[in-house]
Amino acid sequence: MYALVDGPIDVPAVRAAVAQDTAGAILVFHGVTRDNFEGREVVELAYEAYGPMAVAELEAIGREVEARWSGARCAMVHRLGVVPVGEASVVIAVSTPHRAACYEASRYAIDTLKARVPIWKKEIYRDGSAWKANAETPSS
Amino acid sequence: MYALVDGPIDVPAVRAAVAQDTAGAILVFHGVTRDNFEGREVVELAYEAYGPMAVAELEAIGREVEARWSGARCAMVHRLGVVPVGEASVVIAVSTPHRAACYEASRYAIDTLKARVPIWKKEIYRDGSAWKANAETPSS
Amino acid sequence: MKVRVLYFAALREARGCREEEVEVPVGTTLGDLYASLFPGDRVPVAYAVNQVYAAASEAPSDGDEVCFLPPLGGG
Amino acid sequence: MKVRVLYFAALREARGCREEEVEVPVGTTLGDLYASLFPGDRVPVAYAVNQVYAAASEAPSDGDEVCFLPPLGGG
Repeated sequence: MYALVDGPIDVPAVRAAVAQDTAGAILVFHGVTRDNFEGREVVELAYEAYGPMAVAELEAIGREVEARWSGARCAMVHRLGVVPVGEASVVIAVSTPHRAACYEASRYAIDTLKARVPIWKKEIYRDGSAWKANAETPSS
Repeated sequence: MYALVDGPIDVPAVRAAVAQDTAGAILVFHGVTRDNFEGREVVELAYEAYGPMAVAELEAIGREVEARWSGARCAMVHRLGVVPVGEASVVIAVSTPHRAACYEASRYAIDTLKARVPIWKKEIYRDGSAWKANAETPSS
Repeated sequence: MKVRVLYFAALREARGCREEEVEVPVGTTLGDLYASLFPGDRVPVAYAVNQVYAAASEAPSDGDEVCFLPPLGGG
Repeated sequence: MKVRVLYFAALREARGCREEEVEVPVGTTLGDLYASLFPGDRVPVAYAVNQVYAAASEAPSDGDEVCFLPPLGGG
């Protein structure tokens, strides 16, 4: 499951997508809107995506995870539009036979998503807004 | 939330226990019954616990997590009795402001649980059973 | 020849539209095209042609979908 | 003096009960008590007194709850 959605993410569905009888560990990562950024109060975030390319990149990252960690299964869903404080903008589920690989694979998936998937975030403060860049963004 | 339960673990409740407006990352680790152990087919696992001490140790590990990683919140639930293949024996939720700390804290929680919380596991195969020790168990 | 150019985030706001058709000479690189559309802009963009990452030195073909990607914010 | 001894997992199966009261001389260490109850056993147990980890050299007091913890399997 690699998708962009407009409303709240169905977390049990993302987790169910990686179920397999050989799995000994499942990690579900949630990226959540925080109430502050460097001291400024965040009211909400708004995301936009280059949709077809974003889904293709999510699928490519998932294939990399499943190729690199034996027996891994991966699913990723990113929410678009406004995401209020406390709600998840992204949910990544990974299952593996053993937990060490699960932590590595989950971390790889979110780090790579931030660096490669064409999605943009506007932070809306009480007193303004700003497009926020991930530290992971490669400049070309 | 630090608890032992007899039936399926209520995962959304464990995650909800770590909700906080300052959280930018939530990780939910699920330890799941696998269908095999070193080539033998596992039918189910059965867990038993030294109940009051197990809960006290879960609480102590949670306090350690919250003291060691600034702004972290932790919740842990372990299931007892029979856990069929594909179902979770343990669920650990951790929330933190930033994700690097979340991965570290979650890993610490599960590793320390395996080493310190007085819970035992019997693996039931098609052709027998065995008490299985964690590699993390300290011998005294 | 013509290419379709898509804009997102700060570039969309700067350009005032989500996409447009642009007439470009054959052989124009992505870097040249960006410089001509956003003169003086110092945003460290990445480039995509037909939804695949591409180098600044690549030249799109007639009918291609081109996108300039400002620094990403997903996650 | 008397202590209450709890058994789990393989030790429970070996002893055939979940708990029992055991009469022990004052000053008996946990290690000595284990050796007397499971002579010849080589399981690398840990010890707890009143639900807190304790060293093999500790001596429980009258009325204490003692537990021998075989290798753990939680998670």
